[in-house]
Amino acid sequence: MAQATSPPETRPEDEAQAPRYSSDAAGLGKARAGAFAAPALLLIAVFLVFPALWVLYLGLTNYRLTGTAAAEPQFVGLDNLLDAVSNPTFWSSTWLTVQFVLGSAVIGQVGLGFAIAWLLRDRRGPLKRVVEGLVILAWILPSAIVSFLWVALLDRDGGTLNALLGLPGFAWLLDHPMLSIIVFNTWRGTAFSMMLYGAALGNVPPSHLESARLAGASGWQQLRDVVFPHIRGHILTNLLLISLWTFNDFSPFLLTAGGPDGKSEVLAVHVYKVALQSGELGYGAAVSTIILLINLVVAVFYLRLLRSKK
Amino acid sequence: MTRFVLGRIGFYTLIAVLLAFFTVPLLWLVTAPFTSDPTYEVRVPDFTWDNFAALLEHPYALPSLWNSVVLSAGTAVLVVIFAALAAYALSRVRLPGRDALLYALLLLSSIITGTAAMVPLFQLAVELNLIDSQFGLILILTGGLLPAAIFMLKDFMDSTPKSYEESARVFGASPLQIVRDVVVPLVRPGLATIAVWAVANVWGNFLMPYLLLSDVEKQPAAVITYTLYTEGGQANLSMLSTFGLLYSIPVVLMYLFVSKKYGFRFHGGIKR
Amino acid sequence: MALRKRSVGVVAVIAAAGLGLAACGQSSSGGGGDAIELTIAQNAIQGGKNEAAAKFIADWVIPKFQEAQKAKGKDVTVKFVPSGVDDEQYKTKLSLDLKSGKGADVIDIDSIWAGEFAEAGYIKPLTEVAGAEADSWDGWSQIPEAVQGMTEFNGKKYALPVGTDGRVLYFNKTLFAKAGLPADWQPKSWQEVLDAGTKLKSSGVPVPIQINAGTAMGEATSMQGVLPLLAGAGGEVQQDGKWSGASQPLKDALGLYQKIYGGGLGDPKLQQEAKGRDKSFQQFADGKIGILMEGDYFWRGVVNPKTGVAKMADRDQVVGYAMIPAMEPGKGIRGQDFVSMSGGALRTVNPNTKHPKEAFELLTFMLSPEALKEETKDGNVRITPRSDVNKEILAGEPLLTFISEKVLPLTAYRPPVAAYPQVSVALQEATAAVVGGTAPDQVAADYQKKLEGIVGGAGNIAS
Amino acid sequence: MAAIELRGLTKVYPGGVRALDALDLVIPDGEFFALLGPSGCGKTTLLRTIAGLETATGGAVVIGDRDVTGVQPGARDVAMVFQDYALFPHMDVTDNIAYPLRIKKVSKNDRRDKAAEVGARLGLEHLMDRRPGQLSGGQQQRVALARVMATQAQAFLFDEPLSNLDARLRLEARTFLKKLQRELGVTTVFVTHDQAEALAMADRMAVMESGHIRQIGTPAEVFQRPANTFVAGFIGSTPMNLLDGVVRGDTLEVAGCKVAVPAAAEGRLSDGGKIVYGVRPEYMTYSAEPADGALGGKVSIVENLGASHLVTLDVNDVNVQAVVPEGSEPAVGDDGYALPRRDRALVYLDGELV
Repeated sequence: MAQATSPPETRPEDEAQAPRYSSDAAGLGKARAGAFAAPALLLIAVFLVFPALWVLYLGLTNYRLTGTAAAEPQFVGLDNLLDAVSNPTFWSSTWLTVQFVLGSAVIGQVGLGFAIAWLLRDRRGPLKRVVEGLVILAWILPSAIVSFLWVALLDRDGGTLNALLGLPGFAWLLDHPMLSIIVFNTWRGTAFSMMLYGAALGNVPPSHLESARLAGASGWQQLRDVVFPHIRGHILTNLLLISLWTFNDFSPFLLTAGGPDGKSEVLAVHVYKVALQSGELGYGAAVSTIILLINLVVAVFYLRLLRSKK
Repeated sequence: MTRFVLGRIGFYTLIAVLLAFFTVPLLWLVTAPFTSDPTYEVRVPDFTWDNFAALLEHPYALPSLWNSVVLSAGTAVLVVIFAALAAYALSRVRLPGRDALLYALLLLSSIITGTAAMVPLFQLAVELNLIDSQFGLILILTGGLLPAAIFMLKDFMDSTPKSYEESARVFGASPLQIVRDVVVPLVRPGLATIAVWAVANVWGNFLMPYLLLSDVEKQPAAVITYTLYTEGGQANLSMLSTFGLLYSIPVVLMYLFVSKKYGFRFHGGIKR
Repeated sequence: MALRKRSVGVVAVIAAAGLGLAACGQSSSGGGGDAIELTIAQNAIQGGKNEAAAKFIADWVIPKFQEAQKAKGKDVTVKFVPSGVDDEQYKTKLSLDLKSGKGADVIDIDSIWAGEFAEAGYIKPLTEVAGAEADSWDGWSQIPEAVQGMTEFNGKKYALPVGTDGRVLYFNKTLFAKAGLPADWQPKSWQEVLDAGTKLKSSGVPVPIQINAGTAMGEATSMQGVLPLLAGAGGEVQQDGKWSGASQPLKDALGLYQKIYGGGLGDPKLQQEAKGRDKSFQQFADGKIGILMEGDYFWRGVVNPKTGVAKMADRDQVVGYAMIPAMEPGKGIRGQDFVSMSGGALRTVNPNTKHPKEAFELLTFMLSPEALKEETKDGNVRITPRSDVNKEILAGEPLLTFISEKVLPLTAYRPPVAAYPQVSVALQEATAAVVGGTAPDQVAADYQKKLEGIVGGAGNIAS
Repeated sequence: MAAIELRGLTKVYPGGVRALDALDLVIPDGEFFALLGPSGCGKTTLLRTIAGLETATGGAVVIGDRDVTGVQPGARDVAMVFQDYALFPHMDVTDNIAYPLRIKKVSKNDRRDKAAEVGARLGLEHLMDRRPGQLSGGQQQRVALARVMATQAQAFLFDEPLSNLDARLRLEARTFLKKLQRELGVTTVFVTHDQAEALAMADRMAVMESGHIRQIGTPAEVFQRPANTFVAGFIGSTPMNLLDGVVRGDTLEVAGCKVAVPAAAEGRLSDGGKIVYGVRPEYMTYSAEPADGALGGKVSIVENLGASHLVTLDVNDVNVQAVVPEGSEPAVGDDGYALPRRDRALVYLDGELV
């Protein structure tokens, strides 16, 4: 009976998630879990939460990079927000952003990424490595370089695409700016979805797929009935992150500079122009706040969508 | 049988289209550096090394690549370690409001990577005396990347069977031992993915390094890339393409190394 | 890892507070004997943007200045802080540095930023920072009034001018010959420019006239496009503190755009491309553009047979240049027959510096005739602010002499105020709309509406 | 080696689910003890509480002479085999077996020697360099066993150790496991939902239902004399006949027939009382001829059990089953009579054995 008294941390409050198993498999306990999370949370608090709240505050001022408003910024309340929503440029930017996110993130990156992961799921060997390697290359190359690649590809006169298609003089970036940046961003970001779905598909028990195949399920039915239920969580994570990043992606600026005439000025580019080029930091921060709110709505929408089917 | 053949044909057609889609834009990067006076047109290069020779004489180009390595490796290491610990704790111990907290942090992280955050981040760095310090920049970049990293890693952690840890626990392993011996190896592909993701993010980041590092000798390649323009803002394509190629090689090597060593997948095999 | 090496940091904030009180700068901060470290920041970098300037500082200014100071018994080390980024990014960085009481001791800025920096308190009048020497500098006498004007805001000098430039019409003599136009072409009105364009067009020149338009070219549209045209029609963006709205000169300027791009004399697509200006250079070099409105940088840096980005081996024979005519003779600003726009860089002393006197000495040192001559030798010729130097160094440079002697006397400058960048964007948008087919009157009205939002209401706009 | 004792062990999950309700249980040293019950009965919770993976809400767990209720799992000196074996996929067989020793800071060489020794004992010599993913289910199970053996713990806990094996392998593993446990003599608790497994392997067993132990005993006791109708219905590869009946003097009326009161219940029933009459199909004597005290009816189904047949009789609309040896099976539609063995028939009053 040497250890009749128990050490305090061995009796954590019941943390069981499901009634059957405690989720705290390693016996971490709240105190130690806190210690594990502390470094990350501390960094986040100092370098993320604090400045982010500061940005939200800036959105309520008329702060500018230079000029009198830089010396003595004034609190203007919701004026910036109201200015934004009464500005047609802002609304066209928002609409373009929605197209951009839907086209390049949800359909482009998620769709293509899943398709590649699915096509290559049972493959080994050089073909898979080459395809995956190229897709990932597009993702890890620095955007400063990538923008040049795409200008070279889509250029009106010497562009590779026009040379291949035999369409000299076709101005992709001018006549189809949104299509261009959507395809560009699909090219750029597919790797992340591909990797995530590749890992997720590895988790789908082969036996489930086999039984579906035996039951005569078509490819699509297999996906719908076996694969999607298994990777629903991954889909949620992926959609959430990809949409969030795409909303804030500023790299279309490098390709079209928001042009021609604002026809590809997505919100992130709008903020860049407003904040960096015009120095209107207060207004830029307010638009950032609006982007945050839109992202919030999108996140809630995804959560609802994927939870309701559970 | 015909269905099978058609399927094969369809498969290889798709793969061919994909390969073309992902290869064609890269052509410029592999031809322009070897061309004497590159334009935006992809041409058969005349295989000159002059552009590389010119780059070697550039006083900041090669050192800046090293700075990029330092910044991205430092950030990736911090992100992976801190995110792994936090994601593990959050995955295994249910704290009230955990999910809401994660979502909120994720949303805030999007603000901090935007242009509008540069003033707060700059002034914060000034206050904390982190201006012109690579370490300070690493901390700031890490803070911005952590929420998404935790979010992704938590997914990986959630999907590892808990019996591994319970098993180790019954054998007497401490929580840290469990993390080291069991959890980390199990989610290693996830960690590798996060590391590559973090590196890719930092590797291309221009604005923050430029604003926070004044000393050109500390600035990463992304900043130096932006200097390869003329007084009037015209791109120096021979330098840019050449530097772009060199700038791309380290990340490609890193990817090859990581994917060979760790793969980007979960260990399969154990049926559950 | 590396911590800050420079001592210009928190200490400088305190020093700055002290300086604010010592209004006339009699304080003896940085007295003799102590080691003094000065830093100098420019948007220039070796191996990249403005390389020559960066090299000049590293190879000549720093050693010579240190030597000169040593001769005076002062131990001064100078360090160069290079940059090589877009002007907006450089400006952002400077603003953040200056706002936080940091930054190099000597900084280069675009003359157009002077007003907004002054308003924000980022820079201070030179006499406040460096003392009375700033006014008594002997170089001022060599700097033309107009160029001095760039350094002033609310009547006070905030900086020394580093250089200036001017815009002209370039034309391709080979194409002109084919179209039956003279090699010494000098149009006297817009109509003559259009006529030349028409002739070029019928002789098969793909792009007869390129006058920058649209937002993609950014400030290049304003400086090499709408602003010279506005001046040619007798207008200015801002006059006596009031902004010009949908004025007749603006409508005239936009009307010319309409004639060029609506009449097939220009390439509207090129104006929209993100890299359209680069392309216009390339096309001019390739003999596809007849007439191009550009600054002297085009001559020095673009078609320069040795170092240009779009080299023309036969530049001196093929490229002609002419002054930009007013709409009609005498219709330009100040009743001029010809017009131009000029910008330029300024160099000033950071109000946060610990060593304002030495910093100012460095400023004047770099603008001494010897320094300017040294800087502009070996093919780096540019128009310096000093007439005495210009006479000497521009001798072998026909275009720069042309600009210095013919163009600068009639040039105009942009208003150096914080709202200007946004006004400029609005002007660019206006040109884009005209090129896109909207009627100039309508565009001018839209511009006025936008202007009201930018400058704070109709009260700030001259009718 | 040590005995395991549970005193009033209670586990209540947040939300009020009472997984274990004041359980008392003693498992003597060296015993092979089975926890049997349908899913959700609390058997796995009980095992995990013994292991320390779940914290008891009340009561005590004593292993040997040590109260380990509040002790961390790793300090309880027990070893556990999980249902999915929990073999570390990133370690080869040797490292998996040696992992517990690594935690105990045994030197690398000693670890490898021990792993090789235990592995050899379980016939794993040629698999020591493989990873779990490259092993068959049976091999994985043996590695998991080897790993607990290497710990030399006081007690082994097996959570459904055979459920991931296919049927054939399961029988082999059953024999193997029982033999191994005999040889090692380590107190072993194993959880199963398969009553045949429990009957075949256990020295003693506990049948659980919703957090309670419904019966403890040797397999023979539990099979022959289930303490209540729940156990009676749960144990046995063919379910026991549990027929509603009424006491009529010194006989019972069941399904409209008169049957004798079982020997054990004689004199303990009151006239007119409602009872449940239980008899296993194996303990029925079938004949085509009427017999006194037999349940008679029409044959409705005949199922082949291999060496015997299971005959279902429709006795006044009540199904009664009897096992008939091969060769004498009736045809569907025949009249048939099933006579319960009096010494094996049971009577349940209010669900409890009389």
